Amino acid sequence: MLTIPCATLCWHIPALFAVFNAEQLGRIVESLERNLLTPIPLCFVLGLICTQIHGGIKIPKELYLAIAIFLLMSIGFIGGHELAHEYQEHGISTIWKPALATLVLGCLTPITSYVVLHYLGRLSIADSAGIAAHYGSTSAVTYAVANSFVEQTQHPANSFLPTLVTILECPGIAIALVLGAALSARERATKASASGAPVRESKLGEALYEVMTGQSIMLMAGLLVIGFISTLFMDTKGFQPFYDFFQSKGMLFRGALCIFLLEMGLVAGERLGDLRKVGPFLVAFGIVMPLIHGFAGVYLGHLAGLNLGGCTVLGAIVASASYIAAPPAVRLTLPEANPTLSITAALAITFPFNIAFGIPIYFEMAKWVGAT
Amino acid sequence: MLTIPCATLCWHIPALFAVFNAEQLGRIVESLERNLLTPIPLCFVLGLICTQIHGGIKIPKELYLAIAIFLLMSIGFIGGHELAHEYQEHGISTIWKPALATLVLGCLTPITSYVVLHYLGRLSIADSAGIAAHYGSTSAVTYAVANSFVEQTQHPANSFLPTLVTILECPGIAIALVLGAALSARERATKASASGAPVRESKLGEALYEVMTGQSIMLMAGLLVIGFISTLFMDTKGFQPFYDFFQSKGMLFRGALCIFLLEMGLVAGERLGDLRKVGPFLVAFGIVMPLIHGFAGVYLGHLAGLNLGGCTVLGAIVASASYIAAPPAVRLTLPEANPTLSITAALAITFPFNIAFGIPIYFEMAKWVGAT
Amino acid sequence: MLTIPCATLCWHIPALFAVFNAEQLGRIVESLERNLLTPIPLCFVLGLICTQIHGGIKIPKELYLAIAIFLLMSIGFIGGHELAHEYQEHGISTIWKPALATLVLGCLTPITSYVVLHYLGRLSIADSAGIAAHYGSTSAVTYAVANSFVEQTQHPANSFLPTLVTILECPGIAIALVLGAALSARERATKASASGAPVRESKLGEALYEVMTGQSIMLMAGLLVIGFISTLFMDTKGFQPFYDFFQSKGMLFRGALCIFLLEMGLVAGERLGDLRKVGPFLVAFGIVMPLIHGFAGVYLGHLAGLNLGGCTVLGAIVASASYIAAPPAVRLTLPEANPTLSITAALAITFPFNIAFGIPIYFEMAKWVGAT
Amino acid sequence: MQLYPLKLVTVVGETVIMDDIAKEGQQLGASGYTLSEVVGQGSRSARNVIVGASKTMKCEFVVPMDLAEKILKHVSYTYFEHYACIAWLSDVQVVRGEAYVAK
Amino acid sequence: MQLYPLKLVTVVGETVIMDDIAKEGQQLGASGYTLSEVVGQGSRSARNVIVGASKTMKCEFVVPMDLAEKILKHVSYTYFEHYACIAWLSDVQVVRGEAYVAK
Amino acid sequence: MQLYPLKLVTVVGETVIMDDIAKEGQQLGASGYTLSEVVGQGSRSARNVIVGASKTMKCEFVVPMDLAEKILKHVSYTYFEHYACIAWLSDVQVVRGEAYVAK
Ligand SMILES: Nc1ncnc2c1ncn2[C@@H]1O[C@H](COP(=O)(O)O)[C@@H](O)[C@H]1O
Ligand SMILES: Nc1ncnc2c1ncn2[C@@H]1O[C@H](COP(=O)(O)O)[C@@H](O)[C@H]1O
Ligand SMILES: Nc1ncnc2c1ncn2[C@@H]1O[C@H](COP(=O)(O)O)[C@@H](O)[C@H]1O
Ligand code: NA
Ligand code: NA
Ligand code: NA
Repeated sequence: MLTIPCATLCWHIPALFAVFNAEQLGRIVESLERNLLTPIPLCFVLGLICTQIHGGIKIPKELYLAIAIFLLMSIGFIGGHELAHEYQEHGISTIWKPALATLVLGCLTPITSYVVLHYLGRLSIADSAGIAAHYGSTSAVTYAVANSFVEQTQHPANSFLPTLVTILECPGIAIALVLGAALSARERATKASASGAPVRESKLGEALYEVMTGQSIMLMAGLLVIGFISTLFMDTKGFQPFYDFFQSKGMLFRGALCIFLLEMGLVAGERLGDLRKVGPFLVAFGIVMPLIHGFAGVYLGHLAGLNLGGCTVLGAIVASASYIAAPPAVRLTLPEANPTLSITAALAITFPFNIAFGIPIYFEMAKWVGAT
Repeated sequence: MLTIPCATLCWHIPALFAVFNAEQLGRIVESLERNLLTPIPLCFVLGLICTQIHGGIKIPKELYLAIAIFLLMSIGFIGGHELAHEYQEHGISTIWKPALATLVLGCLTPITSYVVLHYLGRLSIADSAGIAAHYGSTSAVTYAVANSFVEQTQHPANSFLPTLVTILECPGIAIALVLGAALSARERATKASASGAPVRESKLGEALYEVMTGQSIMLMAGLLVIGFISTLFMDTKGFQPFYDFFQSKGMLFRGALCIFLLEMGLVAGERLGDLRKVGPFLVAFGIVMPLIHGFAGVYLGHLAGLNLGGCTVLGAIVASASYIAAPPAVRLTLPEANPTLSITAALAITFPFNIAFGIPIYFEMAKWVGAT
Repeated sequence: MLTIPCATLCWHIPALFAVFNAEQLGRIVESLERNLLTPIPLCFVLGLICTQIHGGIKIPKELYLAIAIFLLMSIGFIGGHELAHEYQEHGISTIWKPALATLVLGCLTPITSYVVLHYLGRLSIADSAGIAAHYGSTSAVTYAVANSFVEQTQHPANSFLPTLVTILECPGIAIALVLGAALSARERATKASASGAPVRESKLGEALYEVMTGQSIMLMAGLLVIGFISTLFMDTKGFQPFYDFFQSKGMLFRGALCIFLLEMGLVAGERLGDLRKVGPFLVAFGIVMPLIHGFAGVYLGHLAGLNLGGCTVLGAIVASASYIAAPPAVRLTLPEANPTLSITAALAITFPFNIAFGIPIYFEMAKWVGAT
Repeated sequence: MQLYPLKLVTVVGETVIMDDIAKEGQQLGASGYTLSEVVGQGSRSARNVIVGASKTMKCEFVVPMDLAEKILKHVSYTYFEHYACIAWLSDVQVVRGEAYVAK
Repeated sequence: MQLYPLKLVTVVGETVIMDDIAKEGQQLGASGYTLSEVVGQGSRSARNVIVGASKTMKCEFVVPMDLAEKILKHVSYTYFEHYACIAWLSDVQVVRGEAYVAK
Repeated sequence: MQLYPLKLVTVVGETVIMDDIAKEGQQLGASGYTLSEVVGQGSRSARNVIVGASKTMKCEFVVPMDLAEKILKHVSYTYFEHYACIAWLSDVQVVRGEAYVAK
């Protein structure tokens, strides 16, 4: 069942770009304009500009963390709420296919990333695995921005998309870390024997556990369950204030997203100087890989029955790279990997690319594969 | 006037449990379900689970403090607003009795706690007085959760309940600390003479003053006055945005409460390991004492004319134990007292018990004593 | 063009106070009452009281910073939004005159302040220039409170006032610092030659750049542009949640302002003890200078065509003194200046004076010069 | 560069007592103090943790030897028995150190 | 005032390893540790910065000489190659210092 | 365990100058620095407090003796007169200390 879509996928990619050159480019540009000239990406741009002119905007770390917590809780809670409605209406019949597709994508993307980085880009085992861990996972903020985008185009995504974000968070990191640890075992074994310190060996298990019980997963999955249960057991009136607080179309979510993207712009801007250090291959990787992963997400999403908005958002989250859960896990398990490479690629290339150009492109891809 | 209700109270307690065994247990269970399966207690449970599986949720201290400030201001402001309405309609005729009842309860509960702990539980003077200071005061978050509960059951509490929270905050701590300091004077005198350091002697006054001008009291009482004055002097339209910001049924208050209870769950969860250290007596104390104090609150509240919701909430706040104002005051004045005992009892036993089971039980108690 | 209004201005000042003594005092008192008995100034008073009784309210620094960021973003965003409407309707015809008037005021007020401080008050060059930098700039929170005031009196200010706040932020600091650096050049030159350290010399440029790209300017001007662009390019429905989040009449802005003023009260209260240190001249300066600057703002605003609310708010922001952007800039460039003087004047005298008495007075002044 | 030999007294302990220690150090004659927030674990700290506030703080005094002894004595007599804390002394060479010797 | 000569081991490094270092120090025999958040720059730190968390931490141990050596050896072997960190030793005089010597 | 004797320079002062001090220390030759937020009081600090920002910071440099003197001299000439600050020196034994000696 899986080989066929994969084959079709490979067949589609060149066609995709051919078609894009001709007809849809105009629509993409228009879509870009509508996407870019809204407060969320503009706040990101403000952050970028601020770092370039050495301006004084400083978002306290605690505000950044507070907003991250709110966004994750919000995504989970509303996800659980919508899932409860979906479940009450359709059981799991509409959900299991997209969930499976997401799991498959979560397992494939770290491997495609690793292969491209190690064999095409000639990066070391540790660096390749480290970067693959970032691209195998996902970025909740990219989800939030993509979701805002499709809502603004009047094509809201299927209600259970937050569930898919949760599914996509872990497997990619886990697979890439295990891969990296296994492949670099010899190197590390020799070094460990020289220094007589077997301590580091044991940190893979620890790090995997930490990823799976990390803040992102715990908050999203936890609030998903809470949202699900309280939707089933509470009356609408009692539920309303919680819904108003967490809802993703509401002022709090959108406003918090503005401040968060301002900070992301500041952080990404500080990384822009590292672009020269990482070299042209990684820059290209940070743009082309998301397009390929994004198309895979859109395509499998369509096969699994997602609507136009759903395909777009799935494309965006598959295309996105983690910059919260992955870095410390990689740092602990693959200390030889240079964190500048992975964080610059994820944060200073792929994240802004997705926010500005990727999401409208996945939207057009989704239309093009026939999602409605 | 006071001896009669006290006597009746004692007479009622066994009857209470007898009746509960038979008929109302079903209603309590139902009520529990309706209470427990809502986001606020579920967030507490998520925090507990997170600590047990060593998950990665971390609420920055500053977010926790910010929410605490907001909740206290909110309780005070809306309290002052409602008090102004009550005052305009009825003068102080409806308020003075509940206020007096609360004051009486604030003075009695530290003493009952001390007696039970020292004579029944055979704890040292310092430990007994330290724990009594916690149980003599109250927990503003328990108030907020109880208030949400009665609003969800369509039995909102009397409008001046926040005033009662403010009244209940201080006396219990003050009485317990003075008691503890006086009773342990000999022990402390001998020690002080040996070391030649009379410094600590003077800290009781300091600590009492700090309790009375502490953050909780200042914010609640201060905003109560502000809410009162601005209700009297502002037109409705100008007042509206402030009301919307602070109102306890609104999304901000409820949402903030979710995040706060998540953190409380994390803190209580870290304390669960100490349950073994504190021993079975203190665990039983942390459950039974609130039931007794809660019933006293419900009963006196009913005598003082509170409605069904009001009796429930008064029961809950009398039953609750302070874990914000009391700990540092006790630590400074009774340094021999082991803080693990008091904080574990207040935070890991009584607080979750009240949130999950206590509040619905006080609600049934309130119905049973005839509140409407 | 400028000499005439200046002359008229000087002519008006004595007349102003003469008239105030007779007729309008009653209206000012009434206006004061309506202004003072609202949550925003009352929260400031609560903060003051708390410091005087050594109460325990502590606003975490990060909450304070988070609110400051939100307020600045909000002022900018709504300013940009309103500016876009104004621009669509009238082009720049209604805006250029008030903008020019504001720029003129921004250049004059540091000079008047310096002259009064150095020649009348006999303060040192450095101290005079340092304080002048504070009074030449503006306080965004005073703007927010003044704006709330005129909205509550049903005389909302012209929509482009936030743009004027942005214009007023920098020039005053820059002019005062350059003045101070130039005038104290000889003193500093001799000292520098003695110690052989030319390092400090170069910090003027740095400090000026830091003021012009400081947090206040970047956030206000940045969000102004973002608000402007997104108003032009987004449909109303998509824009709504951002508007709701940032809008200055909304609950978030008003509520955040309450907490901010509470903290301002705490900070100002801690400074009250310094009032004796700064001496009677500076106390008088901190009250009279704002009245003069405020009248200049009201008057020029009226000449430039602002409405009643607009004149009041322009008066208030010209009268206000910076206590965020100015202090570090002055500290770096004029280290001989005693920061206690400038901060006490700006924060413990002028800020509370404006909040409590100044704003209603500027409102009456605006009526009196004929603004409608 | 003229340097002046003095002592650095460092006290790490529960937050609840650290403000008092800083003030008492000044009362004993220290010209100033430097406080910072830390997180720590020791033999007693687990028992003494308090919720809702930073758990532990560090307080440093730059003082002459006799004053250092006085501060350490005071801290150890007053707080060591019931509060989680640790205190130590080290040698430092202070710039313009005369200013930090009690008048 | 009876003071006990011990060593103060200070390690400054990337946040991601500092919790482990603190725990490993205790496992090696330290009676406690004191952690604090710092910000730093060094020869490698620019390369190793991680987003979204405090970048650097400082960890201090008050221990006897032999244990100090053990901790420094462990830290230097395990972390110096791949992580940004620096470690040093200094002499301190500790109040009631016997308590901090491993049993 | 090979340890290298170096100096630890500690400067505590108003936040507004501490970033500059850290950078100037590096320019003079220090291989790195460690900054932390503290709260303090001294003879002048009350006068010099600035609102809205952390009031005081501590900056530490691990450097050889000659560089330590240079940094202290620079800091004392440039900042001691007008800014609230204190600076001192202590002896440390640094792991792989060669790395921190200016090339
Ligand atoms: N051996 C040690 N090394 C460094 N810090 C310590 C040590 N022992 C205790 N501390 C610190 O002192 C505080 C109180 O310690 P204790 O009184 O042993 O519980 C702890 O929280 C630590 O921050
Ligand atoms: N010479 C130094 N003086 C003080 N702190 C240093 C020094 N070198 C490095 N550090 C600290 O150690 C951390 C790691 O240094 P490095 O391994 O050199 O990148 C830095 O972030 C600094 O906090
Ligand atoms: N004797 C001292 N011991 C420890 N820290 C001090 C001492 N004197 C001053 N400081 C610190 O240095 C800063 C500036 O001190 P000063 O220049 O004396 O106002 C203060 O805020 C303290 O953090
Ligand atoms: Na991905
Ligand atoms: Na109680
Ligand atoms: Na001004």
